[in-house]
Amino acid sequence: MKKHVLRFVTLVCVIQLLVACNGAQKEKFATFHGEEDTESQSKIEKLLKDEKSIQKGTAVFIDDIVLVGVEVKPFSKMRKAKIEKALQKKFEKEFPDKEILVSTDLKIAWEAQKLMKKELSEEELKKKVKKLQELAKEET
Amino acid sequence: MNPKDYEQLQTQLSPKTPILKNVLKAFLVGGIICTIGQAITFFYMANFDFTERTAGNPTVSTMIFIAMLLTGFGLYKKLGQFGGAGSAVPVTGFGNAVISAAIEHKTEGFVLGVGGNIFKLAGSVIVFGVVSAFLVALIKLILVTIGVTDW
Amino acid sequence: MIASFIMAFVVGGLICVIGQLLMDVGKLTPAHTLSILVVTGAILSGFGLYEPLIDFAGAGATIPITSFGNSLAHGALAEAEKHGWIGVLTGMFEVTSSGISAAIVFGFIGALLFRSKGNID
Amino acid sequence: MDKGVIYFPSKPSILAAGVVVGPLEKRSVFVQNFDLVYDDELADQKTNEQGHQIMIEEAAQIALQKKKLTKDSLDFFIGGDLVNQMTPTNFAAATIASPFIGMYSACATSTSSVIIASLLTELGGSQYALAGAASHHNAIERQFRYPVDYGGQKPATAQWTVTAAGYALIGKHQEGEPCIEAATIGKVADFQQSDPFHMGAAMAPAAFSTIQQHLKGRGQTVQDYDVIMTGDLGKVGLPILKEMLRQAGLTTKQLETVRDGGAEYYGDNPLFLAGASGAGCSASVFFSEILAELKSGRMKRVLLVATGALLSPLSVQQNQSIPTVAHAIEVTMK
Repeated sequence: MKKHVLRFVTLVCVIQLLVACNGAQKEKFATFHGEEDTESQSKIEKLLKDEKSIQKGTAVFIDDIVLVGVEVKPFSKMRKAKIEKALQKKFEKEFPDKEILVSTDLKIAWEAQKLMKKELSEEELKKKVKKLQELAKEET
Repeated sequence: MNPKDYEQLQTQLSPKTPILKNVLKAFLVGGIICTIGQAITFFYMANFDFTERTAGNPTVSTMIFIAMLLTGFGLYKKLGQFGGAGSAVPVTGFGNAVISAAIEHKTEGFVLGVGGNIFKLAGSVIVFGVVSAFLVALIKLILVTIGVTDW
Repeated sequence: MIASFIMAFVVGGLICVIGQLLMDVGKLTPAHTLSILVVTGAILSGFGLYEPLIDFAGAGATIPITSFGNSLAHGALAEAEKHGWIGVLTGMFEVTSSGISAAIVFGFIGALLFRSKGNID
Repeated sequence: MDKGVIYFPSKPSILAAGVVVGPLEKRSVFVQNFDLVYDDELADQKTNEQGHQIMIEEAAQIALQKKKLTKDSLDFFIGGDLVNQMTPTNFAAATIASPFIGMYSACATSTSSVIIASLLTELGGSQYALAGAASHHNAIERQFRYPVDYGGQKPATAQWTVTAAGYALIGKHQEGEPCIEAATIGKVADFQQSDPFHMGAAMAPAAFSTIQQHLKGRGQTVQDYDVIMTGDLGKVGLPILKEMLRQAGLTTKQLETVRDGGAEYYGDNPLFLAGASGAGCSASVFFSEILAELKSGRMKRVLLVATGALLSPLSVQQNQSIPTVAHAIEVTMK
């Protein structure tokens, strides 16, 4: 019995490690966008770099939607909700005509990173981003 | 010998509770259980559509499922003897209290035995959780209404 | 990632240490200890302190029984905020916790599958 | 004559005894003297309580068989256990179908029932009487404490309720058999102890007062005995009793006579914390190990003091203290 439980636990851990490796990014801040738009791209990267308590940020840019997934530094996690709000405001100010979603949720950050890696058509990408938007709004 | 003198004699000769040792064991066991919980949370986040916020529910359910297996095979009581609060305070301990009562009272049938006694040990946790949540909400509402604080 | 595990371990472990001290120093039964922790979780939730703790420690804060008080109070507070006085009452009955449902379901299944044994190792 | 001390001039004999124990009691240091060890505590029954009943029936059966008797020749059946209303013993009594009185002195039931059986024999009203007690770990644990599979942490002072039934066949005096010369019915002692996980401390004063009472009433000293054996004070309760006796003037040498069944039961196994307890603990030790010692002649005179904690789950939850009692029988062998 004990052995089985241990095996289950190791299995979970191994899966986790694999996921962790897949999600690892070389650059800390990255953006992805449907069409070429270097101006907004660098704007976003600057915004993210300015925020000290963030260790990794990924922005997905499609049509008029900007989805920003950020990973907060471990010891700043306590203020996650506040950081999220502040960043959201900053982005809204910078891109008044876009629909902005900043999320400090790890899941959103992971998914945003995954989207970066994949070669997706615009249609598929939009679908995925919409889904993440909904996911981020779920309460419990 | 009067009870007071006896109490003194008795305390002198009885083994002391090894508080430091117990606390360390509780920290270790409780910490490990929570780390496993964290691994399960990440597992659900990585493989299903759960965010950090929403992964809590499936994690808790999974932990209680594991508690069921450990309780059923008689392993949780050994963990409890070693870990003390370390295994009682995590939600697995709540699960253990419910599941052990259910298994124990199976002999009285599923309605009167399992149904009637399932919350024999854990019922107080639910009662105090719900009542205190009610009071907290009520007090906060009063404070907001009279303008002391806001939501 | 590793940091998340360490946070969960430390915070979860510390909450259990508080429980152990209540039992060993305070001489309380497990039922008393757990009830106190649940009430503490609800009160922390009222001050808006428990959610940041969850953000910080993840499972280290959601796995201990204190999170049970938090989720109940959190739900009641949300309803109270939305509907005012009535919300406090109706909110209480809308609030559910996956912990309770899971414990009931698995308790029942456990009763079907197992019998109590006085084994010791 | 001191209060509670009874002298039996006809010296009723313990003709035989039957001891049946559960699977965990395989680890007992006394195991070679047990008559039957179950592989499963349910004894092929559906519930722990029914297993408890079967264990009592088998212990009684074994005691009778040793003297080639059947239950029809039995005059009285006296015994008890710790389950509410003693239903396992009551059901077993229905099977045995002889005149029956249920006894409840908690874990002191083993000696209190022997005292009643000896009195009935002394009066000439009984040719053969079965007396004893039993306890069943799972059945008792769920009633007095928590469900068996609950993971609560027990302190080092907690004792393990044994799964055991011990019954002795008491009859008219017979040469070559151990006989009961005297007994003491103890007073209830309440020293305001209230920890249900520390029975040793609650029961030690009762054992102390009964031992003193018996020695005084009989005009004896500790040296008159090969052993003074208490029932189930455990590894923590025994030193407390010894300290009380030492303060009452016993020397270290004399204190070596004082032993405890519960403390010795499982040897040094740390899994059982402070040792064994339960009505079946004293019964299974007295009616196996001690009887064997007497029969072999290694012991000539012993004082068996079974101790009982008279608490209920209700009284504990209502914050009442734990009253305790101890009953002693003086058994001799020529």
